[in-house]
Amino acid sequence: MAGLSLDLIAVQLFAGLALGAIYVLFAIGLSLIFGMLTVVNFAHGAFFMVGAYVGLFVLMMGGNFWLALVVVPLAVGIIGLIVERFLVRPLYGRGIDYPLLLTFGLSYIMVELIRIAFGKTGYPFDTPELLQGAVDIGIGYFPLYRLFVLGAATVVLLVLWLFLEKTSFGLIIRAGARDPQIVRVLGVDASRVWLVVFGIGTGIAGLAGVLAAPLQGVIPEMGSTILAEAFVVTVVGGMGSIGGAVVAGLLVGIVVSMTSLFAPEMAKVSIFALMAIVLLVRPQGFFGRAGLMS
Amino acid sequence: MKTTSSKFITRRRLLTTVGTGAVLAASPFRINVVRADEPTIKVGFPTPLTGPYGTEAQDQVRAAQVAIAEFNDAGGLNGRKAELLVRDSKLNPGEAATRTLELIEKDKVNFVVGSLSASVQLAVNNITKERKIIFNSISQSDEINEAKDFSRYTFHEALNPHLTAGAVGRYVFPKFGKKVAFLTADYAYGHQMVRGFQEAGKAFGIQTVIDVRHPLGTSDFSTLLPRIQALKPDVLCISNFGRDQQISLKQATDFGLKKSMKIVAPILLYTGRLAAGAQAFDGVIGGTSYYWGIEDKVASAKVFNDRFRKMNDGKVPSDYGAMGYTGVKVVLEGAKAAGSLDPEKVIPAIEALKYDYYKGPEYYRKCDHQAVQSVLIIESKSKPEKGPADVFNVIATDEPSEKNLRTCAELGFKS
Amino acid sequence: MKPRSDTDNGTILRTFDVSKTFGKFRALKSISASFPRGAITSIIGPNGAGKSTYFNLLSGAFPPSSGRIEFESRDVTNVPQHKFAHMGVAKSFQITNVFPLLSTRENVRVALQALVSRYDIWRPRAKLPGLTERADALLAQVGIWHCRDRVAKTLAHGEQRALEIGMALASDPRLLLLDEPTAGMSPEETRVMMDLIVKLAQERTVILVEHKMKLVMGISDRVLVLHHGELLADGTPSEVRQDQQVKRVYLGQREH
Amino acid sequence: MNDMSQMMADVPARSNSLFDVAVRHRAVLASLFLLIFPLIMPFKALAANILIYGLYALGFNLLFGFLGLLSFGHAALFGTGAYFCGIAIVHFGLPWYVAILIGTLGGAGMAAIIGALAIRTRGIYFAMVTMALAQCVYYLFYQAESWTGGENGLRGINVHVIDIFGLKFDFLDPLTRYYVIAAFVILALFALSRILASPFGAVIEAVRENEARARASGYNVLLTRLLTFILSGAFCGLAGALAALHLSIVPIEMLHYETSGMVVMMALLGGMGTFFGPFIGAAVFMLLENLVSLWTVHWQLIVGAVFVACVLFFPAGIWGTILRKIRP
Repeated sequence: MAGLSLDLIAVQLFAGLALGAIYVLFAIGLSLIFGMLTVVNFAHGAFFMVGAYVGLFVLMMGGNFWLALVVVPLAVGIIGLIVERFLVRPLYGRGIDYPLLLTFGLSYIMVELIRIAFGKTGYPFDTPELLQGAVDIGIGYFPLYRLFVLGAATVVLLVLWLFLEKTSFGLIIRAGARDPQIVRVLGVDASRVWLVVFGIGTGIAGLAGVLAAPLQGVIPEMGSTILAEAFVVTVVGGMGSIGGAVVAGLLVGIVVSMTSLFAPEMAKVSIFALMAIVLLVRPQGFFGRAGLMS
Repeated sequence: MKTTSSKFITRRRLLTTVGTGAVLAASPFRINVVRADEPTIKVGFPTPLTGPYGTEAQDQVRAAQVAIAEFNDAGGLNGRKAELLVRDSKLNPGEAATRTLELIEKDKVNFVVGSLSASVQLAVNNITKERKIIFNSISQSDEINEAKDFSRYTFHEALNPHLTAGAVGRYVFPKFGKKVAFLTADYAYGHQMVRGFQEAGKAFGIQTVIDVRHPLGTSDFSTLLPRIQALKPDVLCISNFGRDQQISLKQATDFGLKKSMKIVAPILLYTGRLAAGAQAFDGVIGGTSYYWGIEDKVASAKVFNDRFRKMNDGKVPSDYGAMGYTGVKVVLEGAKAAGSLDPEKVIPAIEALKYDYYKGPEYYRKCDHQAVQSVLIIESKSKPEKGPADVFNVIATDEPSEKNLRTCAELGFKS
Repeated sequence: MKPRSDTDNGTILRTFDVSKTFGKFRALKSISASFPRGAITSIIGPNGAGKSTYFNLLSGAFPPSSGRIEFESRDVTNVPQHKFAHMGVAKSFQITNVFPLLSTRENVRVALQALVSRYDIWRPRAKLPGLTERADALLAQVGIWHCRDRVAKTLAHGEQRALEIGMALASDPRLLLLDEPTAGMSPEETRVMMDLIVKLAQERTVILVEHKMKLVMGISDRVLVLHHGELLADGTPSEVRQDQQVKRVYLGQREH
Repeated sequence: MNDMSQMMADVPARSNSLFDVAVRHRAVLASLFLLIFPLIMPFKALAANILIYGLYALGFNLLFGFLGLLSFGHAALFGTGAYFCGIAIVHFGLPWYVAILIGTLGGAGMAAIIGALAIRTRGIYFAMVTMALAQCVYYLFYQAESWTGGENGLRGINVHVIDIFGLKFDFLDPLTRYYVIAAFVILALFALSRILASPFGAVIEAVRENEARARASGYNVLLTRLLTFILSGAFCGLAGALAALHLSIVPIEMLHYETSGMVVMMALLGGMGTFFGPFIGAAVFMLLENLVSLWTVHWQLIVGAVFVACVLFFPAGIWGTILRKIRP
């Protein structure tokens, strides 16, 4: 193999981690929603895409990237709230198939609405000037913006962790993830908890979308590729496990980067092979609860 | 921002529409209602209106309508007018094949023109050649020229990868160096582009340092680029298409690759450049079949551009779009020359055409019906100067010549 | 305690030192026992004694963590559940377990069919000879023939339990395992069920798990008492009644 | 899955109401309908496609509707059937009927492989494992370019004449082509109707209704699942083979996970666990797509909205809802 060096492998590993951070950021909302609501959100990719477009809209209206980072999760989260309240809620208690199918159809609608509003062609989304260019990270050059995304993902995870561990609402959510009955026993309006969780999950997806926009531009179809990857992350980590999503996301990033080095044409299928293998050996994923959803 | 929300129609209205069987004229891409008097000449036009190349497809339809209008304004074929029957192939070969069957079996079209993407064009070709209908393909692939897929009913107005990559290679390699790296979408189109570059490069003694093949539809190249960067090539040929091209160019820019190597793409897409922005494409050299900016030098381009602008609110045609024009024009002019719609008469007529419809002289090679034509070598501007459509500089023209194509024997034709 | 040294003819089922652990929890600790053919043996014990775990091992729902199980002198320790029906062992579940959307008769027909045709994808099932007649006979035997055309989930609780036993009888088992057959029943339903069990035991061996000690003393030939996963006592009802340890456990229970 | 199971007691019983007679002769009635079907469709090739996708959905429904297992990897079975049939003709020059058989067996064989690996998982995990394995199958066929044509798809499945017992039919004629395909679909309908009415059909039902009880009754649940998956694969493989013959090409998109998702939509739209539901779902789905896409390029909006409405308001699907209304 030409040009293999330790430095390159180190850069490659780092690139894998940075990529994994994006997977984690995207998959975490999926996992949260599944863990709490047992809703397999097939529209998660669409929320991601809408996030990028809302960011674009902020720029078009004369706002800047930093404003977009604030507006997007709020706006997408609110869309999420509406979706939960009016579309997903009537389906609770009807098994996992119906919410899954509903969100599947919903993703068609969201993508098409964006096409109608913004057209079929994609738009460029420039990297904010402050974060342009590549910097030397000791083992090689790496785009500054990717480092920023890595940092942003860490911050989001930290905030989410603090929210879940240190607030009383977070406690209810954690309890509910273990046993949905408990929430009712605690005398909390369960439907309000579901609503908020769905909002948070989709809000983070939207944030991931606007963070990904400077990496790849925006296009209505951008959510569909990453959705498959996020499912792999969620399933490998164990559906409903947030820690699992973090570990699995980073692992998937590294698997992709290592296959990219040795057999790049297999980069895409490698993650599905990983998922198949993990599930065959450990059907509930790394940190999933056995028997859930069976 | 383009808003087309007026097309949004409520569900009840849709049901009424379907119920009464009336097809509303809500979109320019509806079926034209057949006029009762004289049977028109029907040109079937399957194209991916939905999907990632929807913009190119719409442009193809617009350009094709220009050709239809010209033909009809000039009196048609002894007074018989032509009409375009547009069908959405959804960029899916199965859908394209079904739609082509509809066009042939139900609408009884005389010709089929169109397609975008190699797989769709080969699917349509397989249907048309079985049914002895002339098909003029306006999308790139090398297979369609080869004896296995070719038939005498098959024409190929578009460039092919061998020709495009060769032309770009002949321009780039002597100027920018011999160490060449490839980043290639892992499918036939990408492989053929690489083969085209390498064949052209032989004359210049190029050395391939690596050929990284990425899966089609990759949205992140960050794990593929460090390796290429470490190898320090003089030239990086990125052979992919559409969104893959936009993302890979954008991310190569982010990784700072442009500082140490010249980035080259066999085909630089006009719409791709608009979608990805100037920054990502800045300084990238590539080939194209057509760029509207040649109108200063090529008279036919000026005429075509003006007609197109007139019919489309002053917009200029894109590269792939423009081929919708020639693709349709060729079969109609062939019919006119033959004075008939009988394919057996139209085929020799098209084979005999020497035409200059929009970009300079062209003709079809006898053995594989490939349009022998020029390839424009373009470089992306760092920012538009004369309006938003001003995105490329034409820096060279690879003149039409059969010797730039693979020989008929190489394609499997027995002489 | 060692299993009694009956001849194999006299013993239908034996367990040798079977244990079961779930994670770190030891649900059963090294139980050895034998079950006499033709008798009614009851397994009793307070909540959490390991009765259900033991029952599940006996019926093959899952294998023991260690130890061995023999049915008619054949090692069945790791035989999968679905083969038990074919060996002549049938069971009913603790929680009602029927095919809810099928008719009562269809429930029994499906159970009967397991012995004659399982993988035939071609012949019409309506043409399998005698199934409907046998289903009706079984429904009559368990006293719910009058419900034959009703959808199973619309039956009363006691009727569903009876249906379950009817399904268990479909394989004409030599050994019938019943897990708390009277759970949740009214006194009247309980009496009917007990009569049924006694009647069924005339032709086959019955092992039943029961929470209510009083209920089984009258009908059982032998009683096993489990406590904290261990075998506390094993003998005739009167022997067990006299057992000091059993008294302590059960009296202790009552005091709480 | 209670909502779906409600209308599943779909077994022909011995009664003589009009409804029951119709149920008993459902395959015959369907066959009669298929004879006039192409005449009421916008065009023949669409009618044939509806048959093919209807059969694909039927095969999927055997697993999802009747056994209760949601697979997101059925494209692998459909696509394998198509490729095997196509490869038999293009690379081995075998006659069309042998190719159809090979395609059917290919679908069943692929189901056996995927099933053997996935059958132990359940619920959402089963859906995900089948999806992952189907992606691996996609990749396999994608890379085997010399056999499958890779991204370009397999071309040249050119059957011009269908020869049955000395009778020659022009396969390029749209109506003839439709009837040849319909003949196979009708055979499949009879086969499926028989399977559902067979003893094994009762086992499938029993396993769906109550796994533990089925096991205690002496049924091998895993084997039943695997066999049902393989049968499902055979139907989907046949559908794929017919698709290959119909369009004379096999696009790689047939193996794409969107093709897996589409069949779920079709089954749900029509009514899962009903005999005709998936067929009706396929017909409605494709007609809707066809009609709406003639009228606007934003057809996905309408299709998505109809689908969402269906999930919310008609969970039993179109046919399931109709059945509820007309069942005595």
